[in-house]
Amino acid sequence: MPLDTGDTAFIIICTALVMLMTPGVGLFYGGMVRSKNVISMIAMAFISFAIVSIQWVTVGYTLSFGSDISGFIGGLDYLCLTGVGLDGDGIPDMLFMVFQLVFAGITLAILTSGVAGRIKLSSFMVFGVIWTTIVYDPLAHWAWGGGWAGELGALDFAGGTVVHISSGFGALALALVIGNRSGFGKYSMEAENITMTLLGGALLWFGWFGFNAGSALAADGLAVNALVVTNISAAAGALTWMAASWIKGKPSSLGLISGAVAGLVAITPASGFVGPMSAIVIGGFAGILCYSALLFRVRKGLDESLDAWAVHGMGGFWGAIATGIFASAAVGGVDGLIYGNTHQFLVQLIDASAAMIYAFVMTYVLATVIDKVMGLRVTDEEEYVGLDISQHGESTTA
Amino acid sequence: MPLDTGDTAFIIICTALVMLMTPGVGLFYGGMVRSKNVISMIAMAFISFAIVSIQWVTVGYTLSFGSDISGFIGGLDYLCLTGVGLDGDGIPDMLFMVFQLVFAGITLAILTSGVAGRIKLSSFMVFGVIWTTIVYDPLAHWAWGGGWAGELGALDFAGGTVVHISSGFGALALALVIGNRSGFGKYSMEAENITMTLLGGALLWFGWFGFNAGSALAADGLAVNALVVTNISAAAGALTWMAASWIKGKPSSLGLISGAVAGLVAITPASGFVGPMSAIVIGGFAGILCYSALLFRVRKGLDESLDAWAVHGMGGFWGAIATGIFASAAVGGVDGLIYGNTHQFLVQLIDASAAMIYAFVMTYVLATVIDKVMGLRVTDEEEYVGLDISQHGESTTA
Amino acid sequence: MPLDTGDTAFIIICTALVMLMTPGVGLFYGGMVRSKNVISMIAMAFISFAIVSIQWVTVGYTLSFGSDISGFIGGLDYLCLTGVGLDGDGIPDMLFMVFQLVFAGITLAILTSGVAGRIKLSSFMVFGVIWTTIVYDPLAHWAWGGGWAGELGALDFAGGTVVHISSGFGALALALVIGNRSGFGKYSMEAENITMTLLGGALLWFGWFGFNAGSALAADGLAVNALVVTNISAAAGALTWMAASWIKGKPSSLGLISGAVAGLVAITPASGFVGPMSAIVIGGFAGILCYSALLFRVRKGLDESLDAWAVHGMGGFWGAIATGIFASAAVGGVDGLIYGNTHQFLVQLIDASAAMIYAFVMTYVLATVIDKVMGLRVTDEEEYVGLDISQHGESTTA
Amino acid sequence: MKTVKAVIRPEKLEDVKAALEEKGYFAMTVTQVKGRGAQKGICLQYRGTQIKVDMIPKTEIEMVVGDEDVRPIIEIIRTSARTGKFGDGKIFVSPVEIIAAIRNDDEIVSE
Amino acid sequence: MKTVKAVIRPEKLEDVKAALEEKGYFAMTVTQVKGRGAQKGICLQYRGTQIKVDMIPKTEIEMVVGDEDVRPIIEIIRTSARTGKFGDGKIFVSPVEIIAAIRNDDEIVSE
Amino acid sequence: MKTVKAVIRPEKLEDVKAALEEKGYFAMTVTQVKGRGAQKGICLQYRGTQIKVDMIPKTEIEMVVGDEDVRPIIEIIRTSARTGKFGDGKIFVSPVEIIAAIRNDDEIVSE
Ligand SMILES: Nc1ncnc2c1ncn2[C@@H]1O[C@H](COP(=O)(O)OP(=O)(O)O)[C@@H](O)[C@H]1O
Ligand SMILES: Nc1ncnc2c1ncn2[C@@H]1O[C@H](COP(=O)(O)OP(=O)(O)O)[C@@H](O)[C@H]1O
Ligand SMILES: Nc1ncnc2c1ncn2[C@@H]1O[C@H](COP(=O)(O)OP(=O)(O)O)[C@@H](O)[C@H]1O
Repeated sequence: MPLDTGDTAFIIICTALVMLMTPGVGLFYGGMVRSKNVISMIAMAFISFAIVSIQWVTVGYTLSFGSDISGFIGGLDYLCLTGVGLDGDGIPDMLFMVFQLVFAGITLAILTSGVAGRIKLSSFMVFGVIWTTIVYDPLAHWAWGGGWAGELGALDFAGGTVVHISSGFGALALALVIGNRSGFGKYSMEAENITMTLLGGALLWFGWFGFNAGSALAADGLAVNALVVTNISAAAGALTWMAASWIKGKPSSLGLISGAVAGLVAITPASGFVGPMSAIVIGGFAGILCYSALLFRVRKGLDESLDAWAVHGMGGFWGAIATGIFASAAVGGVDGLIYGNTHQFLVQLIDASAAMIYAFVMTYVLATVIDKVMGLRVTDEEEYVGLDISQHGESTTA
Repeated sequence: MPLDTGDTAFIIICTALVMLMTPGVGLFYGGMVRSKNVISMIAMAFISFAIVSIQWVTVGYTLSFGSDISGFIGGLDYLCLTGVGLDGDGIPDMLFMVFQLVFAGITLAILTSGVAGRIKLSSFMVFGVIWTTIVYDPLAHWAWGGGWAGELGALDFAGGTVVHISSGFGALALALVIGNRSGFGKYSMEAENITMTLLGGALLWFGWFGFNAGSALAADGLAVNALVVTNISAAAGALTWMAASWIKGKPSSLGLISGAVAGLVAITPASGFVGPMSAIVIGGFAGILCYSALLFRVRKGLDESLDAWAVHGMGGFWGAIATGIFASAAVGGVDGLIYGNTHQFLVQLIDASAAMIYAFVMTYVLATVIDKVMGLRVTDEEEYVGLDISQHGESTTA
Repeated sequence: MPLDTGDTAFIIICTALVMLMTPGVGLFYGGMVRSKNVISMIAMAFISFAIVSIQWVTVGYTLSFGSDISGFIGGLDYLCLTGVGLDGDGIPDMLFMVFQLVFAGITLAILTSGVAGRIKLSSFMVFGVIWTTIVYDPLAHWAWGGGWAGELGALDFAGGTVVHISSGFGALALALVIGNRSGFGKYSMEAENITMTLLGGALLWFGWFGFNAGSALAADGLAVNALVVTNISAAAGALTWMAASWIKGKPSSLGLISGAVAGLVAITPASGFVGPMSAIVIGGFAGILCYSALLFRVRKGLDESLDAWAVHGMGGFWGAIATGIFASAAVGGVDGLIYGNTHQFLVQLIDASAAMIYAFVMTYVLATVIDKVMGLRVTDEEEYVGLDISQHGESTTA
Repeated sequence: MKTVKAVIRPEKLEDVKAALEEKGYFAMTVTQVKGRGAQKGICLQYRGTQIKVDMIPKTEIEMVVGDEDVRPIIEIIRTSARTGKFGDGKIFVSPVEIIAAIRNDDEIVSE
Repeated sequence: MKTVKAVIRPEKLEDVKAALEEKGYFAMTVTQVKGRGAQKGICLQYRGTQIKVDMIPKTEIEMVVGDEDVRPIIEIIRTSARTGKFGDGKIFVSPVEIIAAIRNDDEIVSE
Repeated sequence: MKTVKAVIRPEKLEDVKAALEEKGYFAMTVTQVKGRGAQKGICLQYRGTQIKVDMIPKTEIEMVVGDEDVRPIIEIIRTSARTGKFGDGKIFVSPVEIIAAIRNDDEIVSE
């Protein structure tokens, strides 16, 4: 198949949409911290994207998509993009490369949830480069690069395991290593700029269309299916989280937007495999599940500050399982549990669990090592004045 | 005609662009209320989008585009999207469905102008579901789904009547039923976050390219025409509103951006039918007309708070008429009044008037019923502390 | 070649992306001024876009792309878009027109850097119309409309000279004519809304994909190359500027985002001619060069307030030269200095210098004339209360 | 000299300013604050339970004036800021000993 | 009457409010401020050089109360706002001569 | 003890802080306010009509100090905040009776 201008146009624009999600994460997170850390959150999103951009074009892409080594990692065939051409099947190989780049970039940004308001910038940068190399790249290889999970038949349309389980459980591990923010649980750390979070959420919802529909790698019916179920799941998640929080008190806008993100996360692996009505169930349940996970996390006194674990980790896990439940051969060629395919359900369970354990353990070890070597956390004084001033020398209200 | 990747790519991305307009409306409106209601305005935009998303994929689409019943409404053929496929002519049927979904979503968001700072959230949600079902869906059917207006030959390229007249006059009716904000006219209720409104306006202008150009449903010359005239009309509206307000005092940035929106609204029904130079006239006049409508509204002491009526209602009405005046067979195959086609002009007038009356009356009745049944308005105390705290339990400055 | 739906879809969406960059510049700049001038900065971006939109469809396009007159300017063949059709080769001629329009719009917005917080709105509008006509239009003609620079073989893929050198050196000239802000150098004029600048930067990065990739005018391998190198250069610029500022103090987020913009500017002319690894060098060096230019500007006590000169002017100049150095026939058909083509290097030098001198001198003269005729600068009192109140009658904190 | 500090409803600021201006009182400093009075804020009925919203946004006006201006100013503020409902605010008067200009060396020192 | 003004850590506001409320002290006005104490702010070690961060965000509470309430309020604030580290803040007490309601004509004038 | 409250131009804050610091005066609380002086704000000529911009953003500095420090502080602020143009601001001095630390039980009570 020669290049197709429609497909190429589509994936270029989807790449742009997904790129915008990274600052979207920054704004989403930035609005939920105290104002002394808002610049830090947004800057970490940009920094994540910048360092992963360089990592990816040098070593990341080849480790993920180079020729398979033992089902675990890619070879160095594409080191520094050698051999990645401007032609290809349908879309240029180089376009596939950059579309994958923006996924790697946002994953690291999501992870900053676990260290909000207390990580040393320099340590974060070192951590980020290594994490992407030893956690993200293998996971991408497993699922999409010819690794064991893909071979096993695990389905992950747009990154439920690769992006969301990895960053969600990674954030959990990070939070455990770095410890709670000082004063956590003792005094209020409420969101100080909710409208910024809503704006970030809007950019996420928008960009997610590129994330999921673009994962079809062509402007075809499958992409359209992904688009439609993505939107439905987001809407359903927003409404159920809102409803659940309404029962307990007021329907906050933060609940609404968090529910939308939960729905978006959950549909991500499933979006090329399930139909619209299943999406209502997947997203609707995600809203309730992730909200419960959040409440559980708070009850446990664990400061995984911006709930990447509850939303991306648990939402991604549910999405992987849900793909095994609701997949319909009519959409993506594979049936799930409700059509009697228990095998697929088990494969999904294995894949999601493996990703979860790998991401959690590796992140925990890496964070611990970096903490020992260069210190992961700022000093008390620096934390007290906030990372904006202590790490960037800047402040929001001059 | 089989699927075309270029067209499919185009409409997927246009769908994303239009989706972004809904939070765009939220930000646009949110910046114009006092800061105690800003979360409420943005949240209502998201909620509009979420509930319409679910309404549309279950009943809305089929009521609008199911097989025609008496020219008034669609049948239930597509209930829960049964029979809406991933293939189609040029673009998948399912893509047409979701492109129409985002239009329905934003329409309800525009309507919140009339109830800013005083509506009960629960009542709004009930209202929203019913309004979309009994007002929006029939109007969409009339114009695009095989209903009487389309049969009559009424031209509405991208939703002048369906989206703008309906939401503008709907907002007027809502405002009349719910009543003015307490203290309206007595003390200042100035925009408290103009930069947020400007950002929202930017997203609207951006998304409107998808709204109008996408309405060609193909990436062709017609789409390009729509793109070009849309931009011209926005620019012209911005400049004339600004000029008009300059004569009366200072050229405010709110006037500038409102004028741009007025121009965008007015060109919406015309964008597939008129050429670039007509767009200067259409947009330029819209700026002045909508500004005058706003001044009239203020003089009448009517608190249609964020001027959906003045901008979308009057701008949409003008746009429908203007389509009948400036349409050129060279662009969209139909001539208008300036080319001697009085018939088309009259058809436009009938169509716009019917939409206006239908939207106004139905909204008025529906709002009144809901007011009787569950109460439309919050208590005085709730209004005084603001909807952010009273409806969402949140506040912008922690 | 008939119309191609993929290419057409692509350029329509790229046009939308570039459009969004103009308010992006407004937000980027708006966050860096004191809060009394923030509305003014954003409004000037919108106004730039609005007046250029009208200028372009009437005279600008034809002056740039009408049949060549002496290599200097285009003829009036396309006055008011006569003869610009909805068909064309690959993409409709009309689409090429509007894609060029959004470039002209943003260029004027960039220029407002030099007059931040002190220009009279009316004078700016007069200046803007004339500047676009006598500076931008000729430059666009030289490079892309059949003018001498294109004939000479100068390479400017997406507007390094036309957009960035012109606006950067134009801003310098403007700043010299209008003079420093009162109190400049004496008291702090720090950025008062850094998060807004970061948001603006995010929109710029996003839109720049459309700017550079779209300049291929087709959804092909060349567009993909532009996309990839654009992102790499932005990332490299962000990291080097940040590193350089880290050595001198703290790694500010403003440095990070300015570095990204520097990288984006520098790759602009080169993006269709160089490969990914060259992009690391081009962007990386741009970060350091533009940061040094900024420090130099500050040391000289020159209030080119928001560093259009340092970032766009110097970055654009470097990009033009770098194109002559790193161009690779494998990418865009032309070799540069590192492949032994000294000629191309010299051509680039001549072209960039000519654009620089033309833009600087013409802007200087024009600004001086307007200053004499109607006054360029507001009064001291107006400057003191800020342009938001004095020019727009508005304020950010009601 | 005295400083008259009034905590009022934000939406009444324009009225109060206008009323003061009319009687020739221009100089003032205004701050955005939040507050609660003895009524402990506002109670919203919510699903049976009451939700108390304390810390309502208020506007604080401070005017340093001669002793003889205190009474008239209090009356003007009362008239222009009153709605008669809880939350209208309070006026506090305290002593001031020196008023010094910055622009020049003008100074008033009380007795 | 006195005005008791306390500059505290922003994160302690909820605790202080709750503690005051418990003892029946509701009325207060709260302002967001920045400040530095005699310790000249916080010193961050940075690449060998010390960077001084002065102007730390603080919250100011102002309560106008009867003379007899001053001591108990000081104690409550001290207990609820203290961390024992630099930056805990200060309490200032000054005289107030008139408290006038706006809602009605209630007024208390000191001696 | 006294509280010295100065309303200055926001752009002069850094200068004033530096000047005070040099003489050993560190402790202060700073608030963003808006204000107008006896000049009724700034008049902008606009299409024949005059537009009055009152409520110009200002910065308020508050320092509680011993009686003997009042004069020197007034002079330092005057020197460092003066531009000689309208809008430079004012300094107000009022009595303070108690200064109590929160971090520990230190307290100064005036006579
Ligand atoms: N004793 C006080 N000390 C400080 N501030 C007070 C006091 N009493 C009232 N205020 C301020 O005045 C505002 C209005 O008070 P009041 O009219 O008593 O209102 P409410 O209806 O909330 O009781 C409060 O929000 C608070 O900011
Ligand atoms: N003498 C003073 N005058 C005005 N404000 C003061 C004074 N002393 C302390 N403050 C305020 O109290 C806050 C905390 O002061 P303190 O506990 O002394 O803190 P620090 O550790 O910064 O010295 C300061 O930030 C300042 O706002
Ligand atoms: N009598 C006063 N009471 C309260 N605040 C005052 C008084 N006089 C001046 N101010 C404050 O000081 C600021 C500057 O005052 P001034 O130098 O008189 O300025 P202007 O040029 O506006 O008259 C005012 O904006 C106001 O905040």
